[in-house]
Amino acid sequence: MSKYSIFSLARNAMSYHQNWAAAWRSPEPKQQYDAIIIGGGGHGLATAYYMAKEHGMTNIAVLEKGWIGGGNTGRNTTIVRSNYLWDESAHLYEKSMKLWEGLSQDLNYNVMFSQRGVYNLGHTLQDMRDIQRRVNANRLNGIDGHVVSAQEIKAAIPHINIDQGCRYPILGASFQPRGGVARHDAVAWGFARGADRRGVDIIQNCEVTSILQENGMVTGVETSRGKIMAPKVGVVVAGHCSVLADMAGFRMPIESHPLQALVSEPIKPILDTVVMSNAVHGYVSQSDKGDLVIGAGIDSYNGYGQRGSFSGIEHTVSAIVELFPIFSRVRMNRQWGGIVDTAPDACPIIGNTPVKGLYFNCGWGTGGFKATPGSGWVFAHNVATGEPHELNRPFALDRFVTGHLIDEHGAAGVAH
Amino acid sequence: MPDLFQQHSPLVQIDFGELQDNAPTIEETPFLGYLNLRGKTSNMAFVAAVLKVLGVEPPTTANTMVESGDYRIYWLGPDEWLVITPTGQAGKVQSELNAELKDVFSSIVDNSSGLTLLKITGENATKLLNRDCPLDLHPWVFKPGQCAQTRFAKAGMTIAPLRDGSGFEIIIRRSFADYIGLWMQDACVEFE
Amino acid sequence: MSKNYRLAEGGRINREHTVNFQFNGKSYSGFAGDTLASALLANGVHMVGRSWKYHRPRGILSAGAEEPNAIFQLEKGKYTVPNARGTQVELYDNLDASSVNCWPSLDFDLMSINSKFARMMPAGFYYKTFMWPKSMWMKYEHFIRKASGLGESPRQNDPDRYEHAHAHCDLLVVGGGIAGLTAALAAGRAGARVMLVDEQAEFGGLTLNSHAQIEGKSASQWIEDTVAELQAMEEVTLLNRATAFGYHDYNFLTVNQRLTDHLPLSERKSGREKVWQIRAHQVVLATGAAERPLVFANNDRPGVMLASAVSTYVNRYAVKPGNRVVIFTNNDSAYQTALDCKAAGIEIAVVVDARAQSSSELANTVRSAGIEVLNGSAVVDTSGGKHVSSVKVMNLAADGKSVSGSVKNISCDLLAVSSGWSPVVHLSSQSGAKAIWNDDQAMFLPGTPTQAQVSVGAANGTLDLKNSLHQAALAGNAAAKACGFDSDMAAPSAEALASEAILPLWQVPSIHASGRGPKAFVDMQNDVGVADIQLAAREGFHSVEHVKRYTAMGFGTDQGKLGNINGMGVLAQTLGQSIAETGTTTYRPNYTPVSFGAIAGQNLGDELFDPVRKTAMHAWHEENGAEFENVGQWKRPWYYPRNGESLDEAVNRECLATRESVGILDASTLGKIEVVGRDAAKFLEMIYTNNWMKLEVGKARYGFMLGEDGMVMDDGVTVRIAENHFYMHTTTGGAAGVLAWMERWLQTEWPELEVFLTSVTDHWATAAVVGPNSRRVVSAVCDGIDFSADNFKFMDSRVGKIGDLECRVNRISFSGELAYEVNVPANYGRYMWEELMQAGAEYNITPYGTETMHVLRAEKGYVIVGQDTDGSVTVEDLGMSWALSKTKTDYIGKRSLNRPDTLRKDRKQLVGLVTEDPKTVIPEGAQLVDNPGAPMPVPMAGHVSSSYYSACCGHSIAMALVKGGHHRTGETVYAPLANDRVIKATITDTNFYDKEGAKANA
Amino acid sequence: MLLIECPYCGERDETEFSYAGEAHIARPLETEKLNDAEWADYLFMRKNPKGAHREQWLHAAGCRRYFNAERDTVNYKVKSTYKIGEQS
Repeated sequence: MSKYSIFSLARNAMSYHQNWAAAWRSPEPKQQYDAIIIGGGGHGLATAYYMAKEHGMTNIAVLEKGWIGGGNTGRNTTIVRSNYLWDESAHLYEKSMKLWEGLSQDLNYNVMFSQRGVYNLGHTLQDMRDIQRRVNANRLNGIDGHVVSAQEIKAAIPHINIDQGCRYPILGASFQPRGGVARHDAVAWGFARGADRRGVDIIQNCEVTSILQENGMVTGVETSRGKIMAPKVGVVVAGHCSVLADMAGFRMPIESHPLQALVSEPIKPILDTVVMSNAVHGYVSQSDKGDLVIGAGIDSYNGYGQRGSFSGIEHTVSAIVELFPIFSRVRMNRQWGGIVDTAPDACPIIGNTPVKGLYFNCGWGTGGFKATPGSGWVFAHNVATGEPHELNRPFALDRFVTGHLIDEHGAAGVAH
Repeated sequence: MPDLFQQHSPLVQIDFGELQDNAPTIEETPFLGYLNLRGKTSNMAFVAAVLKVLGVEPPTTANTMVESGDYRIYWLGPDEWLVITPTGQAGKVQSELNAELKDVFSSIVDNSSGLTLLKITGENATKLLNRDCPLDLHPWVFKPGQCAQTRFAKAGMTIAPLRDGSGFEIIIRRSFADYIGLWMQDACVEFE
Repeated sequence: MSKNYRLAEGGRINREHTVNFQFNGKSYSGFAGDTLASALLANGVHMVGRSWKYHRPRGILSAGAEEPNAIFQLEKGKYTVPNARGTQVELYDNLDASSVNCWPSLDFDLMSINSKFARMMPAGFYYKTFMWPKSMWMKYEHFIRKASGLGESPRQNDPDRYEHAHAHCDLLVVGGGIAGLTAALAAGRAGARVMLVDEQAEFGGLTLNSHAQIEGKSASQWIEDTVAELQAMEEVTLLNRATAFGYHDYNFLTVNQRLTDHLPLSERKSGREKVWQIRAHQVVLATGAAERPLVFANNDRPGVMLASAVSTYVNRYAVKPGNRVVIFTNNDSAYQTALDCKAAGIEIAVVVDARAQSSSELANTVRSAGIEVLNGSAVVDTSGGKHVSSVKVMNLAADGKSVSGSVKNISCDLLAVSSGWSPVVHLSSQSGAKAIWNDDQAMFLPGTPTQAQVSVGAANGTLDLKNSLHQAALAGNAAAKACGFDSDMAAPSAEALASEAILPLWQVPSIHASGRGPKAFVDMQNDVGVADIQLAAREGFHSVEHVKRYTAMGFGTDQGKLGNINGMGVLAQTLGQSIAETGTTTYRPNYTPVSFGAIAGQNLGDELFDPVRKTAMHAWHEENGAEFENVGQWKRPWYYPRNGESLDEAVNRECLATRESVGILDASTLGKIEVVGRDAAKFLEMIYTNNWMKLEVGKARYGFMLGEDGMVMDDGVTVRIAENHFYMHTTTGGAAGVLAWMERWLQTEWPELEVFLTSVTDHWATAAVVGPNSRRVVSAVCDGIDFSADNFKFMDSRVGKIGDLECRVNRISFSGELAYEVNVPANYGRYMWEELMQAGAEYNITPYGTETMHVLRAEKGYVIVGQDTDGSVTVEDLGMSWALSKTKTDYIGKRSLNRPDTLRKDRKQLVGLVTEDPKTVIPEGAQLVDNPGAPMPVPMAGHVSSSYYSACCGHSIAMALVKGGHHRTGETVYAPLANDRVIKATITDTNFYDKEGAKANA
Repeated sequence: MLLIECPYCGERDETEFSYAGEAHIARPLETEKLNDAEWADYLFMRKNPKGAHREQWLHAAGCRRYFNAERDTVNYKVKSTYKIGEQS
């Protein structure tokens, strides 16, 4: 398979692009693998990639019930940041950030990771206390970031409304310069291509219908394309993790909710950074295509329908127009929804399960995209070695028994 | 009772006097008495006591109201009612109910300062309310004698059609009154 | 050349009313009733924009919502609107439109150089390059971004306002063409509540162009009569310029009505748009169908237009889109365009029909009108610079897979194309009915409804008038019946028209090898060509969703209305599968784009974005210069600056005045809940961590509420008013949540408990009178209470009178001072407040706000839930385990306190901090470390939750949550701040002032 | 946008309600006798099914009653609603 570069592009242009190889093969599933990853989203593909790259496991398959990247990977608002409050989260997301910073080169696939900075706005005095607390913690954890005033925000984002007379005036923000956005589909495709190059079988349209076990140990899976055996099975299915856990015979502290997002029509560049606001429930950036990409809050009810309620859209759009009154005449083009799996402490669950050889990586809630490489990296370690990496050890399922929750609710709120 | 003029309605800062020509009329009826009444209608003693004091049994049909003399009783829930009395009479009615219900599982709480009432009348009353109330207010489905608790914009309200079909009365919370008033004033720009 | 293209007569324009407008700085004129597109065409302007990627010249392609090319920036300054579809913009006086995405001008666009490098820019090329050197990506991206996007966002605030409306109806009809009108008529005549919405200014849809007869009259007359009849019905609401843009669950549809955009700027007032949220018992979708273009080399040249659009411009707007037309079709409908053109005096070069033969009545009529028809042929390419000047025609094999024979060059200035029709199944699909591919008709048809809805007419794939009317009448009758109305309207009569089968033709075979030759476009707005789809398939992107995402097909402002079906056809052909197997991408709202302002509606600004809750004393605070703080939805006085004082100066003054004499705080915002019933105390025993059974009547007690996870959730003082009657205070922000929480336990877990809860937050106005002179002030105002220290002790509650007004006075303190909270019904709140102010005047009574409140309580080490706690803090962490009952076997959250993690000794625990330099105030949110010089990551010991300068103590004070802090008194910690500042502090207990509590108990 | 039938007030718009999670999770009677895992099960573990789900709602802007609903989490259709203490 040829390497992507300006030269290969030029070379292929000469042959009218007739000779590009497929980015990944479409193999028939084998009967037996060393490991199976269920879920062909960004996290699952990254897991397979790093298992092959870091742990030399190449006889593995990624099973995807639909098309790769078709779940939350392709439905999120693509924000990447690592400025989390609690140490455990900060270390994990910062690992991810460092991987993001070399990801295009590592994958030889331009995932368009754009470090244009992320602002998390504060609208109340308590917001500002929380921002100070988080930024101070970030700096001590070696994560970039600083607190900026409303005037500094205005200088960087000329069109934002910092009128102190408005309902929830912007009092300040945290700013993480290394934060930004990436092209979500490309992340899935890049990891898929990278994994495929290393021998991983990516099998689409292959739905797992049961998890096979013997004596408390996993032995394989039954799928819509037949039985596939493996001594190790990693489950990375985001919103559907409770469904897979049910197949395996245990419950998760997870609820799946609709999370909506929307885009405007494409417009010329007007917003060069990422703006997030927990208090007024909205976040916005502008894609390289020109759309304003806007995220809403999660709907309160459990839902697998990949759609939410209009009232949520209404509320989020009000918040965006409140923050950026000039966008009032810009038009909303399209909305959609994902299924986010949320744990009680708004933190992921990564690690071993009651079934030996069966590993889960889920509960990323609204914050999964930014973790994609880091999540895959630690989970690859966990699946390959059977033991959690230090970075994901705190995110074990048993924290719900001991009470050692990592409470990112205060720091993360609804918006990621 | 202190002088009435020492009272301030929650809408003291809002003037509905100069709305657009085609806007509905919005009028506050301030300072009525409001009692939140709780009890179990399965308990005959409760029903009897209410009947004795208010002259009528509490309505058991959801989302209906009854009138009895100067009193009106709104159904708020299966064991909850709102008793509206004329100005200054809530305390008296509360005492009478308390006396009758002394040994009966019940609760009578004075909320007279916590609520106020607006009458919204005129051709565009429904239009104004449906600007941000999701309830179907059409006279086929929402008739005099009915009432409902619902929302207006981001605040709650209790609403009932007026007997004469001229519009609605809504009962809103004091701390949200200003917000609702301003919202309605702003919405009335449509009716020029 | 102006007006050259306006027909002398006909059309639905008002020739009495000339409308002047500007396009790209040049003045033109049209007529009332024109769209911007029709007016431009009437002036001979075809090329209106450049394509997104290659900056190729693009012309007006359609006459409706599906338009991908004719995208304009309307107006300038605060009224500007990006990406307006010229085909839907009604012309108004002085309209100012300009092209998007070309610089410096439409005619001479520098970026059109991209076209030269097109070969280097196949689908997804950016994923393959721009990776080296790594640091350059942000620069590359800068240029990529500059090239992206269409129009410009306004740079000024929107001068317009927007409205919302909720509506309910028995039947909602979407689409006001003849099918929609018929359905509405049937239900309306039956007496049902009907709403009919249509996106155009005039009802009638495409039939407005038609010469057909309905019920023996001209279609337009029938439409006029029907609309008039509907308008006269009391229970029928017709909304024009109203687009149903979303179909949600439970027959909830969102409709965007444009109220003023058709008016000159000077005449616009009031609301610009209204978003309707409609709940309908039944829905009839009569959304029509959109014609598809054909895909062949250089099919994007200005002058190429949908055949139906040509008919629309000719018939409805009396505009000739060209003087000599070639019609290229694979189905019957474009033959009507031939007749329309002929009637309008447009020369018809030829009808090119992909089908080997065409012998329908319509086709024969065309032939007998002397129009040449070339069967079994296809247009394979177009020529011309910025406008089509000729087309190349070749023979097409019967299966449509290859072309052969000689190339005929046919000159023309208009190419009308038709690849068949696509029912507008968007709303039906959004409602949950999965669209189903029909091979015979070569179209996606609405799927089986999952809600009470039905599609009729063209939206249902029924392209002929008679059957459409029949379906619509049936649907209207059925909807009315389902709502309890008797309805049996006969369908309006019309003549049936037989048509011949379509020859599906997703791409005209290229005479060039794959990937070579001129581009043949599928998605005109996103410059997606056949080669791009083929490349995607070759690279393994087989799912239609992958192809969409890889090529950007269907991502534009038109959401692929024109191109997607062709694209799916090309993909299916490339992969050797059927279109049914290929499937569609998902249809999602919005059908057409909707202004953000319209979705926000009135819910904006300082007063209406979110409720502003105000206390009964709010006006007094405003009159007395208070600055306000948002606490939840409440506005609370923050501080009362005098004579230009800063926050710190005002707070120091307020603190000292309170501690030295007396201060007054509006405490009305605290949540207040009456807890009544035989089991009230028993219930509180479960809700609170401490004991309540033995609390005496007339006494108050402070309590903590925990979540079931054991963490502090809320706190407050509760008074026992009578044996079975408690009066509970919650935090200001927690009030609603606490009530719902308690109701949940009562209603779902312990319904046997005899307890009623009633919120009285709004009923009571509360003034906290605080300080050594507070007793004097309250005794001067409140009668009937013995305020002596022995008879009215700390945590006692009494009822008294202010004049004739009953008041409740609680001796509770959140400041460590002698303090009384005076409660009266809120209608008298201001009266009480002024009485207290008057009585306090001689003691310099000082109103203070939340900031002083915070300082005073911090001086005493009192916590604020939500500031000193964050959902991960237990009562024990706060050092307040005295508030945890040792005797109760259970209360909410108790079990969680015995989990391994909550038993850890090194949990973060609340301590006091005193800085080395007494003047230095540690910023709230500072992190604390034991060794500020430690390497990254620096282990953190805790963080500062509250921190102030205490004027009363004469030094700064702080509270912090520190790991194992309860055992670290006297130790030193450091707060490393930004810009390398480090503050050194000593751990203390949290009580900084009047440690013995003498003042509160005075 | 859901339309939910409050068992007391009838069909109302979703915005009048607030969601209150999985239904029929009884609070254990003698909490002190539960081991940590059993307590965690009550506190945190949820069925979260794809399909039929029994859940609680509060008619927050209406009659303030909690009630149960059986709702499909995929198509969002509320099959039935019933009062607390009743069976669906």
